[in-house]
Amino acid sequence: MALVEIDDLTIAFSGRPAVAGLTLRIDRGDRYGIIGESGSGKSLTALAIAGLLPDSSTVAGAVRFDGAPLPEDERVLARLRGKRIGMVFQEPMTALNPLMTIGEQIEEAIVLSEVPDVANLVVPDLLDEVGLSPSHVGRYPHQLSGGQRQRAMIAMALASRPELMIADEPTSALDVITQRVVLDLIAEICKRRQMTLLFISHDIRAVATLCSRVGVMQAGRMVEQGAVADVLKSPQAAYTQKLLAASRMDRRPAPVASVEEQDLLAVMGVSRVYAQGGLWPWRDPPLRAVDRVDLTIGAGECVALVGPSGCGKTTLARMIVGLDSASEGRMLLDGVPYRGRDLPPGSRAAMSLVFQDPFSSFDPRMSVGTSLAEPLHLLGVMSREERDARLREAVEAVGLDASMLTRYPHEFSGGQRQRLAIARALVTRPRVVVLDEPVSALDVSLRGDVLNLLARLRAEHGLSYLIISHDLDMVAAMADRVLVMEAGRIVEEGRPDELFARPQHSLTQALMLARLPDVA
Amino acid sequence: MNWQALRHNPSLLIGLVATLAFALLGVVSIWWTPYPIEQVAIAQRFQGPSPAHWLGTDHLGRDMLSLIMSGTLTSFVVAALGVLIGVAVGVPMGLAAGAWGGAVEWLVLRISDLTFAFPAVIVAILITALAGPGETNAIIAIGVFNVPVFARVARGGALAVATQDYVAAARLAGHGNVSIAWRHLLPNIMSLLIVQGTIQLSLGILAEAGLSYIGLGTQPPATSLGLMLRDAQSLFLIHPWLSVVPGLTIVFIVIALNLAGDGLRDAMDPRLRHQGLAHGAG
Amino acid sequence: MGVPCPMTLYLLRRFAGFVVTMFVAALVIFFLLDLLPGDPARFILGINATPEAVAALRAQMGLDAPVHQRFIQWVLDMVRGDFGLSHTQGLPVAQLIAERMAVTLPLSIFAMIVSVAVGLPVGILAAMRRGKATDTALMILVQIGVAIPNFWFGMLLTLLFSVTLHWLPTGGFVPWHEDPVAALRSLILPGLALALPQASILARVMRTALVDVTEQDFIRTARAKGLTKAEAVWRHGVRNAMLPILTILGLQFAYLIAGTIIVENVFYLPGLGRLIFTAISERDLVLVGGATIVLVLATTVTMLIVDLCYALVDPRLRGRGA
Amino acid sequence: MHPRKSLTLALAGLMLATASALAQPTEIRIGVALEPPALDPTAGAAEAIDVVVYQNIFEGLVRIDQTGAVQPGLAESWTISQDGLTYTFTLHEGVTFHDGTSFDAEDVKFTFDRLLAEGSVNAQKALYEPISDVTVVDPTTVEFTLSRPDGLFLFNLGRGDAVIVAPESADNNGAEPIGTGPFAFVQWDRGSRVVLEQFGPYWGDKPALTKATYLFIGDTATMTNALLAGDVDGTNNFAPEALAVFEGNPQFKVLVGSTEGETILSTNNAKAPFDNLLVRQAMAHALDRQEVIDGATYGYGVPIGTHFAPHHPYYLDLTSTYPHDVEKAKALLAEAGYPDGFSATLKLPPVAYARLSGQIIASQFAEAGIELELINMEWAQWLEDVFANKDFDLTIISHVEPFDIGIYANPDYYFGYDNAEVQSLNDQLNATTDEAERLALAQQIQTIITQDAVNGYLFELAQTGVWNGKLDGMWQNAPVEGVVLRDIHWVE
Repeated sequence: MALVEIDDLTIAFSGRPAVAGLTLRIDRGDRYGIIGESGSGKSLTALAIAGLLPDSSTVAGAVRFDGAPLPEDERVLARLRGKRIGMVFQEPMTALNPLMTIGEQIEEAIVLSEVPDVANLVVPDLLDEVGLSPSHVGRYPHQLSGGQRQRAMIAMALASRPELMIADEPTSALDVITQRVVLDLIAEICKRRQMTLLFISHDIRAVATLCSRVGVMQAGRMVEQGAVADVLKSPQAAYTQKLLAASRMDRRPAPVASVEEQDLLAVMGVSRVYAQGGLWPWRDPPLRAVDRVDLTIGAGECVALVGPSGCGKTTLARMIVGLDSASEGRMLLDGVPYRGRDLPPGSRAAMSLVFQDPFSSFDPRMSVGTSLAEPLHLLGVMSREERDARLREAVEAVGLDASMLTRYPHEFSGGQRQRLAIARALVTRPRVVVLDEPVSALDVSLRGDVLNLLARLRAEHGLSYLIISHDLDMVAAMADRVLVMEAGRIVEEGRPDELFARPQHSLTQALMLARLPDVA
Repeated sequence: MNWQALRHNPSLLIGLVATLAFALLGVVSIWWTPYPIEQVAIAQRFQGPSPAHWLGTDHLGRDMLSLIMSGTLTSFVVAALGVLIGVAVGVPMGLAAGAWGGAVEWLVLRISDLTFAFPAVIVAILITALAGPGETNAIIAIGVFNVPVFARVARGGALAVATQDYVAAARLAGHGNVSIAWRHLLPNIMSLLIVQGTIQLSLGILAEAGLSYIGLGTQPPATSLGLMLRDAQSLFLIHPWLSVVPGLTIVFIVIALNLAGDGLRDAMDPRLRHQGLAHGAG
Repeated sequence: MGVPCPMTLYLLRRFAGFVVTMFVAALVIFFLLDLLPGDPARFILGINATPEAVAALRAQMGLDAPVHQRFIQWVLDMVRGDFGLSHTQGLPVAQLIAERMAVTLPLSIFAMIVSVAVGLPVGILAAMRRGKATDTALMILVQIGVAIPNFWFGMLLTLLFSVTLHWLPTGGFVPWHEDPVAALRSLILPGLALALPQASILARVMRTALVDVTEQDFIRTARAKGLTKAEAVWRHGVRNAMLPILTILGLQFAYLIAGTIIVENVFYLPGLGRLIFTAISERDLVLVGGATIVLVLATTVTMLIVDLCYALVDPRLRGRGA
Repeated sequence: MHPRKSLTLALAGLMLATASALAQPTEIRIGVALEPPALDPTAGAAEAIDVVVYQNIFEGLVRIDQTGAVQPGLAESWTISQDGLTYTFTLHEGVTFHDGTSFDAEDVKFTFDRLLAEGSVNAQKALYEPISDVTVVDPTTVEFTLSRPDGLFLFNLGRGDAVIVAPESADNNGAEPIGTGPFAFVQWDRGSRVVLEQFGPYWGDKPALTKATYLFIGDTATMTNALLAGDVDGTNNFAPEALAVFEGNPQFKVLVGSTEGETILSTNNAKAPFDNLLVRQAMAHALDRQEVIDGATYGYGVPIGTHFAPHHPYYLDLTSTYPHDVEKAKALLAEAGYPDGFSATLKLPPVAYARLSGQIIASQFAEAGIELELINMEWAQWLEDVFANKDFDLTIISHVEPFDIGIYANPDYYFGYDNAEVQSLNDQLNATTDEAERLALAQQIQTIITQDAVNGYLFELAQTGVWNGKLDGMWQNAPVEGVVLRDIHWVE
């Protein structure tokens, strides 16, 4: 029997449809996954089921919950939501009221659900169910980690013993290991409570792990739906096929040029220490964000640095590129010693950085050409012709047209921007490029292209890469050598195939375990 | 911001048009007013509106329309220069705080605390005692009041911008703090500053009126809207018109500026609504 | 994180900043006053006084000591609570300031209460009815409220309530100990005149803050829990929207304490602002200096209190220590 | 209506009725524009002090009456020696100060010794400089010896600067004045009001009022409202521009009287081009006195052509010496070597008549080719710049001292007029007590200074009081500064 039925749903904003002609049916006990990229309308669909669409939207079509259309009266609708639907959102930090304790917020949900239990008996039970301890009752959201916050969100959603749980990208703000734990928790609870699940994600593998049925959305339309096994095995829609292809990370061909013997970059005993304790610095030991790290990158080599969030890999990368200075130790770039910010301009030209987020890495008030030309400043005075030639070379290398240089960042898509970011990294003809999560902010379908581009550039220009990432599959596809980092130290090192086949260190093992299985 | 935004935002349109109209009225008075405003003609005083004097004449027989034109100019100029001082001093302070952080930021915050701790009227009184009354006082007093406002707005904006990757990219490209502040921070907080500037301009007009009203601002034979109110105040029961005209002019100008400011904020960047008016208390 | 009591650290840091600000303020005030043209002694004695009489009075007022010596003495005395004797009135400055504070402080508090009592509900109502006729009407009123000069508004109030209706006095002030009711009555009109623009600003900020908060994720969470939009905004939104309001309240209160001079003139109230105003025209520098320091102190303390309130209201600050 | 409620209402009505019945006839609230900085008239020049205390709290040996004549005060009678150098006063008996201490000749001696002492801070010390000795003959007799005859001596004794103070209380008079007058000081709410109450043991006739409150209202509009709302019962000097509100209103009485304030366009005679008689004459012709009077005083000022009060018997009407004539002014300027006119500054103190006159005069002078830059100043700065340092071209000020033509004989005075003839005439005037001779001398001086166009003579400041229609006994004129409560009373 259908718990949720959506019939020809269209959601439009000022005349432009964001969801068009969507029909969907979720049976009781189903675990239904919706896959789609950003802007595909998948979250709006979820909100429509709960009657939470923004006031500015115009809605056509029918949404029926348990056979009845959603109530017109706002109060009745709200109470229905409270009693029968539980919701978990993507960003647990902003989804929780920062001024109320976790206990108060869960209790409110219990009161609203009108379940005749005594609240203070239930709150600890709920916390226990999601794997939090009773001591968390009095904590404020900011005092919890991301995973704990998401657990609290789930506890809140469970308070009313809902028939339907809607989870909108519940794990995409979490790190790999936590992500897996939360997914497992949701799966387990659904099984135990016989709860219907609507799971929304851009990650095809997460959906495959969790769901029994799947719908694929693209640009507001449902392009394909069916049982997970069927869809993944024999995708019908071209878009689904593309998504599936993109989720497979094949080993990019190693560069033709062999790795030279000499180290291009050497990091020697580098630490970054932050004083703690403010007025009484002696009371607390300093925090060693990076702790005596040694590493080398040979010319033409691709080295990956993996680790959970907060392990110090970004701090290390910032010191290597010269955005921050080491407290101890030093580095050598092509024989030039430096501690970080003191990296001389000439050497800076030999190294560049590609940022994670293509949206914030370009100044919106500057034409792309101006932004791209910024690093040329490092090479001293340059004639206009030479400058233009350099820019054209860089832009064409990433497969874009030089005529685009006069445009502004907002005129480009995310994938194009990341290409431009790579072009900027190449404009000084560097030897080392540091890539900080180069594809994780991109839609899945674009990731493959960008990785291919990176592999090609490496081969053509003999570049060395240092990739910072938590994505083991991507690392396995790109890197010659992998370093695993935990709490500021490098705990394991090796070739990716060997390392991932036989992880030694507990962290590497945990990372491997958290890895979602490949689809198909 | 473009014409499209203007069409969808009637209050912005009204605000901008009205502000420009008043500003134009003031600017015209530099070259031309119906009658010279210094020209006293006691025999002609307290005339109601007539074809010769559209808004009548004041207690010295001067043409009210000419006075309103000239007064509007003074009020605008005083408020604008006050805002300019605030921008010229406050924005570099805020940018420096955002770009350098640490001790510089601490210093900037302390300086802005300090300037904020001196209320505008007190500053005006002290300056008046020091240098005699006049527009300059009002300008400096309003300027001093604006310095911490712009310092804080610029710092807030700069801190938000400074976390963006493009700033790190500029650092990698070898740009120092000054260059980053100039190339990246300033252009990106510009809309914030324009919106805040509009709001401060309207507050400046009110402040000028208040200061002139207690005799600390504009001095005759020049005039300003506040001074006209002051001159007319004791005659309110006999010749209410003399007070109503400049009073309503102030009200209209301030409303126009506020509408323009709100409209600009909505049109430029919805995110700005967080910061706007945060310093509107004065 | 690390420090046992981040609150203490925060308080200490904040307090240190406060002391520095006050010291620099004292320095600025003193040297500014020292630069003032006009001889206090000559002012007191008027145009026909003999030079000997003027010199005698200068010596009597202690104006002949070196500058730095007078500054150090002044600061030390103030730290001990001794603000000196007024040149013109021969009374302790502390007493004169205290007398004026008995007007300015209640007036500011009254205006504050009115502006909160009017501004916040108007802002909340407008935010809840966002885009509807009520919102538009309220926001038009608020625009006018912001735009009317408060002294002009005060004048109009007097014309209506005092001259025409005879309900309230036109101004003046009856001391509290004499007749508290009359004292309160004499603060009503000036309080309203002061409160109008403040209430309007507050209403605007409240509306904006609430509209912003309404778009936050946790409001959606609250609705998902089963609250209607209005309930969610009321239970979760208002408290969060109060954070920016707190800053505005602090600024407004600081402004009210200092900025009442103009309205004090309209209602001839014996407030602190007018004290400074007359004292400086009489070149009673001891009094000006003391009163200005007190005003600066009031502003700075208000901001300090706001920051502390922030730390109390917002658990994020409590936990992190600023 | 509930019986209880109606009872309450009735009671309230009764209370109101009694309150008004009691309050109306013997109490008064007077609005005054300026608050005195302190209340000791012997240690400050501010007119505001005298407004509150003169003849109310403090009394002198003699007092000035409404006409400016000298009347017995604490001295019931006096004799003057033939040579005019010895004055012997007989004091009233049974006079006490408000603090209960008694008044006798010793207090008189103390008062003048203090006034004339080395470190004295009396603003008008110079006026009493002819006194060489004060001797106590017996407790009710005191003898003054002068170093030279002084025709104004008795008048000066009647001024606020020469009121009698007691050694016990003199030092505190600024904050808590203790005098012998019909009203005793009760309290001073600074910034707001001073309250006086009738002094029971007063030695003379009891005044009609039992209580007087002075309210300090600086703003004309506010004063207007306070008068209209009945918050104050009257004010001694109301801004002329708003008088129209009260004229013709039967509830109010508008009293227009004279003061001793000769308002002049003070000219720095020591400075070029004003040291040139032709320039000064040109300025006198450029001036349209009537327009200034109409514009600045709304017609209430009385035109003067010289530095003398028009109501004084010695006054000479010289207003037509230099009639308004722009062409003549231009011609004179050309003759003086300024065919294109010149520019000068006009420094204005913070009083309405000066600021308004300044604007009007600037406009008039502009027609004759003289560009005036208006510089508005505070009192303190004006006193320093103009008065003490003589750093000015022109200024507008009212000289409120009675009979102060002697300032033209002082070459060090701020306007820098140095004329030996005037100086010698003034010495003769000071030395003689013969009325006819004095009249002739005074008029001679008036003529000379007018001919010399030393200053621009504008108008005699009017005193424009507004009072409740049921009040009577207020001084219409102000021969000395002060609001004398003695005769004020309510009438039905």
